[in-house]
Amino acid sequence: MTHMTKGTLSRRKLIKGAAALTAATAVPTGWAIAQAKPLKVGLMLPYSGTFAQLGENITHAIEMVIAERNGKFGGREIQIIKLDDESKPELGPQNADRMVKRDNVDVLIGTVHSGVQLGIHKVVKESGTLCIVPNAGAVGVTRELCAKNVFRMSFSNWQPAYGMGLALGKRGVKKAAWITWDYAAGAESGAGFKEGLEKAGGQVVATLTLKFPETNFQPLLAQIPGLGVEAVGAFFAGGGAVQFVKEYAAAGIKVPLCGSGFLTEGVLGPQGAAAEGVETALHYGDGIDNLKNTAFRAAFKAKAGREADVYAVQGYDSAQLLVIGLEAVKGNMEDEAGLYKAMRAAKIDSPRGPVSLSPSQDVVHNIYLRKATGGLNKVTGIAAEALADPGTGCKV
Amino acid sequence: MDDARGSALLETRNLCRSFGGVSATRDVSIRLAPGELHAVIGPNGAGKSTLVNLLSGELAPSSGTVHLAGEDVTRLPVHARVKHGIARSFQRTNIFKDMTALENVRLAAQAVHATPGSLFRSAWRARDLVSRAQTALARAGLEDRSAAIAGTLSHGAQRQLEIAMTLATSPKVLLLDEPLAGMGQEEGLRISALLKALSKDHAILLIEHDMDFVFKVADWMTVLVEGAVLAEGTPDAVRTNAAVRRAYLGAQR
Amino acid sequence: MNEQTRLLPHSRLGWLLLAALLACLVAAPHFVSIYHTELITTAMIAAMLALSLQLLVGGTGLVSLGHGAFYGLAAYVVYLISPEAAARPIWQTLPAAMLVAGLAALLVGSLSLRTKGFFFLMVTLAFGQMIFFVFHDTKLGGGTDGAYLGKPLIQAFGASLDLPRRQRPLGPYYVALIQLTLMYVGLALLMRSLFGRILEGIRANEHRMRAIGFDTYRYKLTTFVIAGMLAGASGHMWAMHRGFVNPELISWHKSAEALLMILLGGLGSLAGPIVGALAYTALGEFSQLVTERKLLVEGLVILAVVLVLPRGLTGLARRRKAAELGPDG
Amino acid sequence: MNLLAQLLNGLQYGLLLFLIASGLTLVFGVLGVINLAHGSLFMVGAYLAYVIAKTTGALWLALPAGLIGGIMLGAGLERFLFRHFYHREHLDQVLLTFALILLFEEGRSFLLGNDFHSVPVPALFDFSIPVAPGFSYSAYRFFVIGCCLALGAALYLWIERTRMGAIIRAAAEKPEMVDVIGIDARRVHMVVFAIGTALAVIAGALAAPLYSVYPGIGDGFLIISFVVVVIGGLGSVSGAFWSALLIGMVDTLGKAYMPAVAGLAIYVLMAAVLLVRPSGLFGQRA
Repeated sequence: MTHMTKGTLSRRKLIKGAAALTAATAVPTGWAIAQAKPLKVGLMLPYSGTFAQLGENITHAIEMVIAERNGKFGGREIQIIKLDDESKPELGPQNADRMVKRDNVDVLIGTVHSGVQLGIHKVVKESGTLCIVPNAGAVGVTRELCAKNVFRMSFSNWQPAYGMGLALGKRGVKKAAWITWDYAAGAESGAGFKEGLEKAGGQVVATLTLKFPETNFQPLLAQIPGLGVEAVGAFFAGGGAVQFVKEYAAAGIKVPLCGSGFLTEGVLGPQGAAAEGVETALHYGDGIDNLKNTAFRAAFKAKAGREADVYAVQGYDSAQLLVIGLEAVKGNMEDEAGLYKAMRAAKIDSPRGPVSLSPSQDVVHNIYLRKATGGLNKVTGIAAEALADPGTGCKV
Repeated sequence: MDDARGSALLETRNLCRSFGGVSATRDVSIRLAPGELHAVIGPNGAGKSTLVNLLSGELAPSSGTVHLAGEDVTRLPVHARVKHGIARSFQRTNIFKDMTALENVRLAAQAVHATPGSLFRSAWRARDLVSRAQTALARAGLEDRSAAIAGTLSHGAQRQLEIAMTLATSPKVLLLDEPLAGMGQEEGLRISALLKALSKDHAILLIEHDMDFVFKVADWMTVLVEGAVLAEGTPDAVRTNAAVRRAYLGAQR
Repeated sequence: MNEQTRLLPHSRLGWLLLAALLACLVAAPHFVSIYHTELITTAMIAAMLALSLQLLVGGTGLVSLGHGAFYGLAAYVVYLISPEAAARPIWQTLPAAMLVAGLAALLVGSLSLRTKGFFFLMVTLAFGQMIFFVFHDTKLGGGTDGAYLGKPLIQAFGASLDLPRRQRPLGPYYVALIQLTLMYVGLALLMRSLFGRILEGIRANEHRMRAIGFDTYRYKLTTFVIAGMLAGASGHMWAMHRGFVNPELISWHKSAEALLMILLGGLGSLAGPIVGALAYTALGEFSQLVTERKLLVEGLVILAVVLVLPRGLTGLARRRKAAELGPDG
Repeated sequence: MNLLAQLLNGLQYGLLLFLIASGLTLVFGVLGVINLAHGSLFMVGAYLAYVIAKTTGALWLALPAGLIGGIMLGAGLERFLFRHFYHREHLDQVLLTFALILLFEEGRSFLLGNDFHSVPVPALFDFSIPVAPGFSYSAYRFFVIGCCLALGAALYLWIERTRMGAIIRAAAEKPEMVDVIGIDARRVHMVVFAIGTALAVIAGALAAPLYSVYPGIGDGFLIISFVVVVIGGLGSVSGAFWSALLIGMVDTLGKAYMPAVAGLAIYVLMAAVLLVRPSGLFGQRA
């Protein structure tokens, strides 16, 4: 649904008034009219359902960037239009249509859910609307389906798991198992884990899966002792991750558990002691010691009233990327070539460390190795530096 | 005795049916000759309706067989038996209440007489079926009520409609389950006249509680008690049968 | 007056209203925005799904909760047979989608029609979910995330509808409108035929139909397959229109939604599902604008319809007419 | 080697399914209504356990609360909604209960939000018992097995040994019976619906620590319960018991040993049963 926070609404009224004033005093050229109009930034994110908090954190971070720049990117007023995509893939294309065709947004920032992302992708590829992905990790978006107007500032599912596999291999692990939900994100992570481990001389000897989003892990866990592996890698997220980590501990399995960072991201509280010592890899973590991160976390807490997380960072960087593009073309969205060129070349000083873009317009960043200790995902090192998704099959 | 009645059109051999552990039909062997009006009587719970259901195919027997004109139809489902010429009416009026009387009967005619190729023709153009239906309605004495909605007909007329529906399928055998149920005197007379007329060209198996009526119209009678055949014969023979008097008639009167 | 077909308008006024609806739909794209044009296309596709289900529910008295599966399956067929980054002509995709949906309906129907009542509901639901899981849990169609078609252009005999970008939504719009109209006319003719009379008989009293000699199972199965194929045509159009497939298209909620459209529009007419689908889409769009709690609105509307308006919107019109004409109208 | 663990999993899963399916089959059989919102009742139980564990820290309270709350919820639903739908068409029942699903989900979202929550295992059972080399089985799962068996036994005694049980058995076999018993009918209806609801709610409460609580948790269980009822036969509680165990085993062993086809296994099983016995393995009538 389209709803605005009170702040944006009043700002919008002001802008309207300003535009009317301009129109009354002079007869502007077409370009000037476009400049006078605010730039519509559509936020198509989950504001209800399981992923609501992710959507809210991303939104807070984007609003932070807008506030930092006094409401203007490249000289253009920014007008935010929000739409709750409910994380319902079947509504994805229609909701994206609402943004692009009904509300005529200039930029679409969205979304969290990979299935919904595909729907957005379909619509923006046809309309040519600039789209920045603040979370969804579906690899296709920057691989075979990539488009010149679609950029991703979050991660690809492949990246964190690749980092984890690589780190295990370097440590000398020869045989590992992979366990996940049987859906695209699980499979894409699994591919990353396998590649990373194989690169360092190890091998994935078994892949165990269960239906998404089922939580009946017992039939899978019971198989692990018989596999003879030195490590178990996993990809689960949210409540599934809570349940899995707890059951893994309860089953008394001796093989160490590790995984893509989402296994312990934002869920360490409910996982409690069961998560202690679980190693994961992700592009963010607790204790990244740089000035940018410290400032960001403080500002986020002041605005949102809670600690920043990886999703907030992704939202923050998405908006930063938009700033870079718009400043390069001075707010003129018509200059597509200039806009995309500047965005592709962007070097961002992110709370997560240095960030740039790959040729397939996917984010390039460090993948950190973390260990769950006392309720925090403590960064213990870098699993893969400046890691880019292979971007297989992308021809931008 | 069988020879005297000619060859059987409908015949059961050692028909049995039980529900759970309870036998509702025990070893029933009856014969129904062409042109015969054969009444089955018995006290409540004697298994009369079960027998009709076994004959029409609504129930499958536990053992035993049903033959129609020498052919074993035991395994045939209800609708296939209709096509072989067994039609039935129901004890509790069972019609399409929201349709016209004509449409009720036309549907019955359609079941047996429509060719598969005509299925997708407009129903209003199927003149042959309509005229068959009108004939059956007329035979049952309802020719002037054909446009009435069936549910609005009087009880008696609805019973007549039941019979018209069975007639429209051009049956050889009619199984009539208490056609007089709930009827007034006058309506009853109409139906009994109709049955007599029908028995000229159909074999009729009749279940009826009204003893005066049964003894008046039946050519042959079978007495069921507790699912088994107690006696059979002409009405006169049955009337004088001591076992029947003891078990049934005596108890009734 | 004698032989009225139950699901069709009973008066000249009814037919006139239908014609007016058609005229509105023909003219609509010239008066509304691109966005709303596409929205109406979506509504018409939903109307096709509801209409195909009406053949079972209103026509034959079979309440299926697995009907959405044939719709979604057909959409997936379009995805699976479309080569990457190219379009297949509609005279290939449409029959293929309908054929596969029909075969699935044959399989599901032949088993589930062995049961009645609640069992039929549960079995159709379970088989529908089975088809859902096939696409949800395997890589066949992109798994849980779904997949999208490279180029879902409506194309026939080498000539594709190559409209300028602004007018591109008009292609699917009119193709959907034509299909919807054809489906209505086809079903109207079907209900008027001898076959339709059998369905009406089964709906009214299946037991009696068997007793007068109809092999009702065969007719129900035929109807189930026809309805499945028509649902397939609807799903095909969805794929063409949105160019995107997702397992949610198959889930039983889709069937429940279609049932709701039927109930909303009116159980007793073929036009009901169409009116219901348009109303339901409008309701969704409206509740999206006014509240975050869309499910609440939906749930309350369903409750209201079930409790207060059991004959639906078209039933409302009919009731008024009956009141004007007196008890015999 | 791991077979024992897998059999335990199958048993525990099957017994939980039985609690849900037995309520469904009773309500179908005796009241003649289809309740799609039965899964939502399970969800209510799961969230009830979550709330109780969170506020009081004493999860065991969820059992008596589930029983009492379930009975009250069921009686209320019967009295104010379902009672008016016994003689309505299936379509109306389907949509009424579908609307209930939406309202339950919205209510849950309104009261408790949409997050996934894990529910801690009660401290008393928070230990594991080794059942295979390198693999332990949570004591709580044994507790769940015990609870389900106890409830099943109570249900069995109620249906087999009491007067109302006799009425219920008769009604499930011959629905006309319900009208014949007259004055008692209303009470029987309400009691059956309340018990069915309570069983689903308790099942949800028991399941919460095992599966966590999340939006739509009831949906998956609802569909599987349908399969259980279809295979078990309408209105047959003992049928539901054996069929639930069968499904639990087939599903669990399938997942463990043939993961590629496990998702379809129970549906294939259902298709096979329908082919051979359309009225279910233990059913009286179609």
